[in-house]
Amino acid sequence: MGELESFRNEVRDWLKASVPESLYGRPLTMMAREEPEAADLQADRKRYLERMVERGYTAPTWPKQYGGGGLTPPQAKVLQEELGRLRVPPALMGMGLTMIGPTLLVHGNDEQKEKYLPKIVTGEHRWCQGFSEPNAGSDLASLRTSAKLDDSGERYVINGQKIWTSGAQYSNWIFMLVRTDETTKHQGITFILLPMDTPGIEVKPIRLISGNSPFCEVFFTDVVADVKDVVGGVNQGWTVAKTLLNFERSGMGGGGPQRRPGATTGGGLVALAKEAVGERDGRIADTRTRDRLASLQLDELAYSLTLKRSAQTRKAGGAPGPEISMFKLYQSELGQRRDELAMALRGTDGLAVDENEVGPARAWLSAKATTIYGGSSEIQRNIIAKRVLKLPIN
Amino acid sequence: MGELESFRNEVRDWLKASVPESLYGRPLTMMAREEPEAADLQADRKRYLERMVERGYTAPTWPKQYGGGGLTPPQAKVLQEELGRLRVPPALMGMGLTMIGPTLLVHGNDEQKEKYLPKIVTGEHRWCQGFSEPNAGSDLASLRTSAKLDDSGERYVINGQKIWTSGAQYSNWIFMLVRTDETTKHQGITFILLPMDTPGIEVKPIRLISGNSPFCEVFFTDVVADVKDVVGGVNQGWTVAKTLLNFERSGMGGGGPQRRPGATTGGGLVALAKEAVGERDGRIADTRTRDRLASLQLDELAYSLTLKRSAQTRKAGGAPGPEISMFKLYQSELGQRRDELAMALRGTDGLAVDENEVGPARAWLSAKATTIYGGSSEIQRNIIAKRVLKLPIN
Amino acid sequence: MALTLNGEQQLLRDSARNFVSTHAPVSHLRSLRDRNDDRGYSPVLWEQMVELGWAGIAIPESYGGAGLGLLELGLVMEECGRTLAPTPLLSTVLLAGNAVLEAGSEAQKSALLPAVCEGNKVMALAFEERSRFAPYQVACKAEARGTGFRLSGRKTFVLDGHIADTLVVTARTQGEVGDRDGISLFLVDPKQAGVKIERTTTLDSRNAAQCSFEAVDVPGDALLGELHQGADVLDRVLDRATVCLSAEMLGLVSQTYDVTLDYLKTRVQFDARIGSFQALQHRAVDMFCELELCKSLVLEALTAADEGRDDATMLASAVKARLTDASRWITRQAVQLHGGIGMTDEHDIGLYLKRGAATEQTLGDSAYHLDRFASLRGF
Amino acid sequence: MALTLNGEQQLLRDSARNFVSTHAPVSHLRSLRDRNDDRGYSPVLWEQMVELGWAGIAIPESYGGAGLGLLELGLVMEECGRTLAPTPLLSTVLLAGNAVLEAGSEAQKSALLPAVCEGNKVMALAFEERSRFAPYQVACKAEARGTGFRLSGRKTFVLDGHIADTLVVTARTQGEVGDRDGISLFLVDPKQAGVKIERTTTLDSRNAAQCSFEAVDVPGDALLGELHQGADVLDRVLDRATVCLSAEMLGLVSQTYDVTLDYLKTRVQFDARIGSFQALQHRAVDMFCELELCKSLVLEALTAADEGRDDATMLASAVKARLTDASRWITRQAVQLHGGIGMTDEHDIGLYLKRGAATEQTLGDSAYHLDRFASLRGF
Repeated sequence: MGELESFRNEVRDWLKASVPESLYGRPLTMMAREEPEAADLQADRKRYLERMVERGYTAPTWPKQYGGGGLTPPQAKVLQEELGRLRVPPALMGMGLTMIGPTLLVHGNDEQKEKYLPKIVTGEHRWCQGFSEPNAGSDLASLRTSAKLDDSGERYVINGQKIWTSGAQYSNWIFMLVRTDETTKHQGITFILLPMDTPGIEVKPIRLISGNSPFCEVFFTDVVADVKDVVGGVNQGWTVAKTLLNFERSGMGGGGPQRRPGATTGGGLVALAKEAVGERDGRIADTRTRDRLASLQLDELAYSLTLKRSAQTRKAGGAPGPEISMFKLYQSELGQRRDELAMALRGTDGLAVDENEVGPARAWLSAKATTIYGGSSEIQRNIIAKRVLKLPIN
Repeated sequence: MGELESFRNEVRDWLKASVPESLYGRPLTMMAREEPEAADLQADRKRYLERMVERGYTAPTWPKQYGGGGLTPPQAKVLQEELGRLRVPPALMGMGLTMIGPTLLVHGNDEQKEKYLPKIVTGEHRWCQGFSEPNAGSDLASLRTSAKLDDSGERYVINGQKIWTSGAQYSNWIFMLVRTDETTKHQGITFILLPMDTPGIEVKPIRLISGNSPFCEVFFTDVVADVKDVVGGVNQGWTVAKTLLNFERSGMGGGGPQRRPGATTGGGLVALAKEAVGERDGRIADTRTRDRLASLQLDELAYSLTLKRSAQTRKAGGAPGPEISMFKLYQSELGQRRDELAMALRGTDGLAVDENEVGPARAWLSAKATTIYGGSSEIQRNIIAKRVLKLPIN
Repeated sequence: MALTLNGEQQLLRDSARNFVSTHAPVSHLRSLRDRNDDRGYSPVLWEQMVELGWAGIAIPESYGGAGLGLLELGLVMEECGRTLAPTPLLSTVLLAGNAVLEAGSEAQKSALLPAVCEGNKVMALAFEERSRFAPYQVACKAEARGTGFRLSGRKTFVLDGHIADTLVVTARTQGEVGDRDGISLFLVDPKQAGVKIERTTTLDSRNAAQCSFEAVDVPGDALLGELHQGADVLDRVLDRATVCLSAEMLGLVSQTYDVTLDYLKTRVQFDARIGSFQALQHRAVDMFCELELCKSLVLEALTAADEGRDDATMLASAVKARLTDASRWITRQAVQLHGGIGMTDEHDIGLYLKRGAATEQTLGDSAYHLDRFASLRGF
Repeated sequence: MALTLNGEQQLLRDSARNFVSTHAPVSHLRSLRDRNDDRGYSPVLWEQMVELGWAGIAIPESYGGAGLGLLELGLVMEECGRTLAPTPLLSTVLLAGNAVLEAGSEAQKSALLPAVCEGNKVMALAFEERSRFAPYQVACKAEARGTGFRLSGRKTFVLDGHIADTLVVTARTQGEVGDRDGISLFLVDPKQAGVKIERTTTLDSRNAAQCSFEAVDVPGDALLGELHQGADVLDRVLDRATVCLSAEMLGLVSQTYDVTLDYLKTRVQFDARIGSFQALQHRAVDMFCELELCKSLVLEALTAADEGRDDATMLASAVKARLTDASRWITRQAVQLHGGIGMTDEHDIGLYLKRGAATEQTLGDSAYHLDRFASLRGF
């Protein structure tokens, strides 16, 4: 038996012993509407998290010294597969694990890694992202929220406004970009961390067209931050941000088709189509619908093979490069096509909305954001044109 | 009876008496390959032309003093309809009637109008267009062919090269754009006329991917032109050219679906589709093909209605405005779609080529030029963005 | 076959535009939505529209209307589309009202149409039973019973059904589900025993009801038009309603485009107005061209319907297929081009997206109409 | 299920690329065309390719081949696609040769395959009778006659048919036109009485023949594989040929893209390289992404065929549908982006457009394969 196989057996046994059975087959609840859960289920979730944390399995590939699992990428994949087999939700999710943690591993100093990573792993710190501003969307580097060093030279005073801060209302820490030099654009940006309970921070949820409010505006009035919490050096924030954005896009595009509440999955579409237009000889009765679905499935197949090929080609351990833009672009547009098709197949039934549930109409509306946030499709195309195709700049 | 109706009767009688019956139902031969015609048919064509010229009907709306018919636009339409009823080809075609003539009526001085228009009307002058150059295609105004005034101040000496000169090998006059000021771009261009037999002009046909050679390169070496043949003033050529280009585009987009040799017409496509994929209950058996054809026909319907609406809305007598770009754009792309569909429906049969005939494959290849010449689709979109939508310039 | 408006028509359109932009701007729809308004439109505003003559534009003068054409009604619908102004024009006038006008006896017409013109009656046409438009798929039955009929069955997506004073219901009196023959139309009082109406809210903040009929007895004179021949009426009514709905969609899509073009001209990113970026310019141009084509088709389809031309049905399907595709493309593009702000409920563009999505499905989607267009063109 | 090449495969690809770019660049095709070459490929060059082992790459060592996989042959095809190098690989190896390998008796295989590997034999598969790919639509008949068969019928689009030394012909021995059952394969000598072969030139300057068989008597051992069961062979052969043709198309489309990207980086208009215009940049990006997807599908389909996986057939249709659409889009875009110069015969891009168009129709267009893909996925 190979090493990996014995690791698999070990993990399998451990999971069986450690994951409360009540969590088997539980769907994700992140991003879905908050609904009260039974107290015993909550307790089981907590127990599950504690056990995963003990073994470093909430951040399986991070070094053990920061509370990670110290697993190799193939081992981490085994862990993920075994969790998938039990159909249990991840014990912990969020931007700490997927974005700021990996970025600190690249750009953080030892002190920062020691201070922050272990608290991400346990879920104590819940992070949100302060990047976009009302006039700095696609053109992120035009951001204006200012950080001025006070007389002591040890503190920044921050003033300004952020927008599209995902989950700000549930977070206790924020990583953000601030302007520390007004005389230059990209070279005047600094990446800094601070607690959300710092005086002067005000959070206001934004209601979206879907009716949900996953994003917030965050206002900063004379907010004081510690210079020790600058990551990657003063005026070096753009470099740090680019690393982080690639981790973000890789999360958006790298994970294969994502489950969104209310969205119709691939197999569900076939059933929906057969129901909507009928069957003939076991096939969708109408060529038009069949073609639309086939062309979507073909795209999904080609996309997932390309993800796989890219993973095999990419050098192990490296941060994702600009080609990740292609995945972000493709995955978001595929998802929207799937939702459009699902809406079309549901006909007038799909138009009904119910205040209390996340139906297909809401899922369709929510998905419209996927080609905008994390760098719009237009921005991704610009990035690929410039950095991958090396096309000239005007 | 209205005036127009009595005019119609008069025209109908006159045409019946004047058009040789041998020409009834004759297709266009312009643009098709030259094949020798019987001598008596040639004589009939000549007779027909002479009679049309006598009444000014080769240029129906031009003033009588220049050999035109002096007709109002509604009368000209009646003439066209009556010619259409007999299915006789136009007595005369070409850039003289459609492009340089109308342009001279706007920008020419009296002397020029008197000298050139009557010879266009009779067909004595056959014009070609010297606009594009190898490095001035979409960016026409970057042209380099130079015209320098000689010491007498009465002659220009022209040096340079033109390309994509349609029918240069059959023309005896050329209207062209030359650079008379190197220090500025659009303001340094002059519009000038000269005979093709002027010493120093060399014509070289260009073989296209379709195998045809409708275009030429034209080389100019110390070619002498008369300053009197400048149209619209020295360094004013860009203004004149814009007028002319709109007449050109209006010819490309304004005339409804154009017949091209070898191309499959609308009705032909339905028959082709029924043959290719079979019929069921009198309909094209396959929904996919039906949809493609229906969507093409719907576009053609919407396009022709829009042409009609535009004609009704446009003020009488005015030169066409930038909205004509839309028609050029749409017509060329529609035509290509039709050809692509025809190719697809013909399957492997459509791939065969025969040296001696203009089959569908050649027609398909020829049509690829329509979205390039006369300002590519990209240029038309730029024009609409700027002049119609008034979008900002970078 | 003019594709331009005459002076009176221009005047009507300008006055409609003026009225809706003053009295029924998008904020009007928004306030109805936010207070969960049960009717889905404002009776006060509707009264004013009725005073302007909108309810009776295309109804003959003998029944209290203005006796004008569908073109005029279409112009009003287009303007309502521009501000998403909710009215019962589609349900009451174009669907149920036209069914009465097309098929009704003198008595039925006299009883109902003047009330429609005066804005005193809301009507609804209950004809759909499936989630995809299929007007002959009628399983709802009407059995002769004495001098009257007994109705049983279910209807779905009945626009304004929950507030209708009178329903026009399609029911099968003969043949099988799917047959064109054997459908009949009945006038039904929704307050009658056995009628159950359940409102659903649609994502465009309008209403469509689920109706069920359990052994509902109606008198013989509730029959609207000839027995078994209801499909003829239905076809004419649906064609006309489809063309006017397309006119509304034209208004919606035009406004979406205008707002987006304006945003492209003002929003600054990368130190430039984003409308100077060529990729966005070309997209805007393609939308502009598409809208020009849509305008021509809407005018032609309205005119053909008014002139009773042979190609009116073909044009009805052509225009609905086209506007549906245009709406799908342009409203989605508009949200994308607005970026983050377009995703917020605060911005109007999302309301256009939602109303667009609803109209795309209403009275047949583009696949249905493109297929019908092909069929009417002989392939 | 690796989607990357191992060292040997990379070496093979590099050597193929090197060979075709040196010995069979586009100018080679051009010169064959301009002198109306009857064979459509250069025997001298083919001999060199044979020496490199290309003819026998995927043929077992026991018949003189290298015993490698379809992946290796696909890599060679891809490189040939890059320079439009004409070879009889498709006709002789992938179609007719594979039919012999799949279905032949030991005697048939020993008689034919070594000659194929040595480049001494051109073969062609005569199986199409319609202008649209439909391999079961076989009307051509073979009637038992004594110990042999008598063939009558017509075939179309027989690639390299006019120069084939041996034809593999599908004929109906049972059932009706369109039936999958009842098709048999026969080896036919084209010089035999009753066989008429007429060359047609295709727009990509290659050849496809019309063949007719008038009472052609063949002996019993001309039967290739089992009687009536030819469709099984045909399916496997066509799937494998389709995947390799798709690999060739990938080479063609990749080169088209490379040339176009290069043009965008060098052509100056409006005082800027045209590749700096955003609308063209975004189009180039979309082409780049599409090609990445195509590459993955080609590798996967070749691998699946080599591994004899269950999804190999589904992937064959997936890859042909995809490459056909990619070719249609990218070659058309390439001509458009080249502007006037792209319309001239002097520029190579037109040759890519033409070869693209031919491959799009060969072995089934995207409509055919998309439908088959759906069917194999259970809808």
